[in-house]
Amino acid sequence: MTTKDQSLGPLANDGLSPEERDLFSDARPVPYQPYPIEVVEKFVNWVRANSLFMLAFGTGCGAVELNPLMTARYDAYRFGFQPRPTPRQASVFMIGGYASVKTLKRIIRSYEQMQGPKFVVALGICPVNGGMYWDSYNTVNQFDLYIPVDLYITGCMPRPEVLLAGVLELKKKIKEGRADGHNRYIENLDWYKANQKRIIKNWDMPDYSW
Amino acid sequence: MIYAKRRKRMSTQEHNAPIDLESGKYVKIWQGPQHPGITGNMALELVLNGDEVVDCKTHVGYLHRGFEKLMERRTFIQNFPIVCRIAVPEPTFNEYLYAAAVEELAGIESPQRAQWLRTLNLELMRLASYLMWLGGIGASFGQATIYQWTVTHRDYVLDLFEEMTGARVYHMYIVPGGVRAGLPEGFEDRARAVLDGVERLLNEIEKVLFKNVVFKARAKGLGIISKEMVDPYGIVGPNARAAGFTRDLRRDEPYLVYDQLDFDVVTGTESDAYARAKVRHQEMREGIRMMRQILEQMPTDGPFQAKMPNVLHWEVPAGETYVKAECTRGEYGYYLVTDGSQYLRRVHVRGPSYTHAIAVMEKLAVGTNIADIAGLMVSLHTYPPEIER
Amino acid sequence: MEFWAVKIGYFLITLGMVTVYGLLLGAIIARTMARVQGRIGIPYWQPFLDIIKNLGKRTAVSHGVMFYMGPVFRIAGGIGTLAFVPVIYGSEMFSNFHFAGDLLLAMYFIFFGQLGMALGAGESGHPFSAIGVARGLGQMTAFELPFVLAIIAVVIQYDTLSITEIVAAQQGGVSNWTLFTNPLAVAAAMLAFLGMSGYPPFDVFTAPNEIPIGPPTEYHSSFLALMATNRAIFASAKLILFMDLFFGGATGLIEMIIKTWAIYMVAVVVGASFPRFRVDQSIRFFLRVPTLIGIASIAFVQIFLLG
Amino acid sequence: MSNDPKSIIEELSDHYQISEIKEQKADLLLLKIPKEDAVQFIRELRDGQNYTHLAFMTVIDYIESGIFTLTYMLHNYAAHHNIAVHVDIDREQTEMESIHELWVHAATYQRELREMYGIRFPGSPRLDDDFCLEGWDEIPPMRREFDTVSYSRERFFDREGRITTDPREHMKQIMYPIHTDND
Repeated sequence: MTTKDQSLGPLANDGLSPEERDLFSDARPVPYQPYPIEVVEKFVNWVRANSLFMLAFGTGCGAVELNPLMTARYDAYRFGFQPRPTPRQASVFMIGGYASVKTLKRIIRSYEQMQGPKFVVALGICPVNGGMYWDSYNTVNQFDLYIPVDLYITGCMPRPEVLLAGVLELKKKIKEGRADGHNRYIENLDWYKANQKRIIKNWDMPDYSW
Repeated sequence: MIYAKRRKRMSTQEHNAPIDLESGKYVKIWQGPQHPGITGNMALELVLNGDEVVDCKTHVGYLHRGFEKLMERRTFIQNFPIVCRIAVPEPTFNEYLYAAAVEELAGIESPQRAQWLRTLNLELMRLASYLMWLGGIGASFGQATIYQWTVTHRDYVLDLFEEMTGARVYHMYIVPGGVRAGLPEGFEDRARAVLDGVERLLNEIEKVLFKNVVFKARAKGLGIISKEMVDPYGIVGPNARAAGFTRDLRRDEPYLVYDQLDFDVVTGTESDAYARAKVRHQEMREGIRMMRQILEQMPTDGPFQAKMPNVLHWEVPAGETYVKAECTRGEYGYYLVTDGSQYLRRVHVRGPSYTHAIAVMEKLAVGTNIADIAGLMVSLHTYPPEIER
Repeated sequence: MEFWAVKIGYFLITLGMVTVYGLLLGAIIARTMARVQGRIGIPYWQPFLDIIKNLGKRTAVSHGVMFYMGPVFRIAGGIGTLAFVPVIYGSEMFSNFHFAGDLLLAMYFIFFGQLGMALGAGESGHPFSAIGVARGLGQMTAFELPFVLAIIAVVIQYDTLSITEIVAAQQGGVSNWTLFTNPLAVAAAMLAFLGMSGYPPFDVFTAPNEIPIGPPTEYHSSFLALMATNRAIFASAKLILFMDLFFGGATGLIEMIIKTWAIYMVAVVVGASFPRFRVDQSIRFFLRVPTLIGIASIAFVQIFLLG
Repeated sequence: MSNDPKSIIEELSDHYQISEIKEQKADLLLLKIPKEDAVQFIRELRDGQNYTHLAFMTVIDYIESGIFTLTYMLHNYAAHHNIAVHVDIDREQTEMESIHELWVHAATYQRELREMYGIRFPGSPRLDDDFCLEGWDEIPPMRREFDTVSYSRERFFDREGRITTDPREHMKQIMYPIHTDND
């Protein structure tokens, strides 16, 4: 993998053993550069907003309301919102609720494997401030310390109508070009990584899962 | 037939030989936690020889919130809104069991009408949960249409919940001492309409899914639980009933008003994925029959809440108890220990998935085709949140 | 020289038309499926948006040259199939590069794309891709057999390897269609078509509940766009081939659209109401009934039509 | 052999040192058994008395008396009766005989107890594999001395603006504002 921005140097990949280190890329991710012509960028943003491939990760309770969202009652397919089973092809990451520390590790890996521009939507109150589990020893209280969240849909549970409203809100944000979590993540990669490593004690994966 | 025999012989051979991953003969793959073919948020670590699974390890804990710890530092009434969060698709059973256990320890008797309302609530929940499960088994065998139909109909059941309790998923309806509210006007008729709709859907599913040659070819003979396996593995509920055991807590140890209702305990004989699906399908019909009786016989007035002590200073006397109920997966239980203070000493939630998803799954997966793992997993009906709480 | 330039120009027009039609058909099919499930479904223009969006996504992962070549092979297979199948009978513009043995070449291209895809997906190193490829190739070899048998029956029946001549022989009324002159061959070929189209019960190679999406697991952004385009071209090319061989071809655009849509609906109706076979079951299925029907169709041709 | 639970216990009392027998309700009997005899006693209940179903096993932490009380909940399907077998073990010497040979799923419970309380069950399969936690380096979290609130504050940071009130004080403010002793 080639890297363009070498100013900060390659990633350390401290968590890997020396023989494993050769197997993984240590390149830094590069921020997304918009198209030079503004109209093109606007058009592409409009298309992006209307073709949302969702990667659903049922990390918690919130995932249970994704089922009604995709079926006859609410039918989010109408808005160009389709489930996609693999991170590589998805553009929206739906995180279904609270994340335990163990899940957070998987969330990070799944998120990094997605190809940019990508957007993160977190469901429920728990990702915002811990919700019901604010005092639990195993659930994360503030999601945006670890991955960049573009949209929170709060509630316990968020109803499908709210999810639908959230989808429309996300579309609006993408159209206006305000959903830039992907770039925030890359530009502040070291800060995010430090936060992640502080709570994930057995960090045995590459610093950026390409 | 010959093929099946040969496969069996092969799998026993493989099982006896130690699995050497370095030999290049095996592939190790992970199903989950981010995988559409897994129920909830858990992972299977599979070792494959060709298409056949030779070793399966389950990994749980992705949903661990430390509920039992959190409940130890909340007062009795503070616990009531959080218990339902333990199992997402079936919160009501948690509410009922917690309420029943606290009532037993505190010596509170809930009024008769509350018991009927609780039974109705539990049976509706069973219906909703089974509908989602039927969709799951359809989807895991590639029948997305069934999934769409059942999840839509589940939504109509959730509408009833919304009328009854004010919430779709987490109802927080069954409080210690009774229930939170009575039924709104005209609820019975709307409930009957929904039940009729679900019954029509079940007839259609009978035609589209259960009589389908492909579904039969896939599900018959998949994941057979032998009779000898049931007790050592602690298999309960529909999984045990499909193996021919007539064990149903609703009939064996009646709680609430189940002794006043007329219903049959459905059993199967084949004990494969198909039989398990069939048992659940039939149980939904029994559940609908039960709910029609409830709607008919339920007292329409009277108190729905017992006189409660001031919940802010509620001290439950020291003691311990174990209450259980038949949820959609089998015996669901709450074990409560109190020490006379305002807080619980210990609570343990016994979920049937605990054994179904770990010990049973690891046993049944060996020798199965990799394509059937998702179907097998769904056919056992497991919810990870109740394993790790 | 000028002749070839005109031909290529005509072909490009056909290609563009078929791509648009294939994408629209995909949306129509998705909406039909949604109707069965009680939904409204995706908008008609959704496939176009998906392709543009995927082209606008970035690629940061590489798995080697062969990985890049997979979708290219795939689309080459799609375009190649289309290039030798006359879309509309009697129209110079839409008859493509037809020649005396174009049927063989078209058949070759049908399988070429899938093999190329298998090589590319295998290179990605994802175990689910590898499983998907193994399943896909296994199933392909199985449905190839009844399909080829049906084609042999048709070739013997019309005594030609040229698709145009086969279409010509079916002109002059519905009763001349292969569907009615040789129903056994059509039955065998349509069963094979179910396997080709990738709907249940024969979609185990992309089964999302088992191996997230099979061979394309690692493909993303522009690769995915290329593959989506190919799916449209390839599906239309296959449909047109089936229409030419078995359903009397088409003499106008409207006729072509109606016929291909109707052929596709067979796969969709079956797909909406069936779960999926495991790969060993589907292979056994294809090697039993459809193969026997295929053999019977050749015997039928030999004994009743020629004998 | 009688099916009545009381007579079963009386019968078994000849061989085992059963104490603290309490009938909580018609279908639940609590009793305590010394640590050395426990597994043998459970085996006897399973094989001899038809208590073939292990509903669950768990631990109660009595930190003030320095013991862990293990609870095995056994069930008899024929008599529809539960027996909870309590076994006291020392809080410092946390080791207990494994029962994974009696019930397969007991191994999972023992894995959980090893992780959540630090109790060791020698011989139990996969005992040291992570169960729910990953990379946990504190004292086992379910022990009563582990403070989950301060741990959560330290590690996961409360979002600013979140207000936590003691419900009792809060309700006093709302319901009986006159009686607050502010003035």
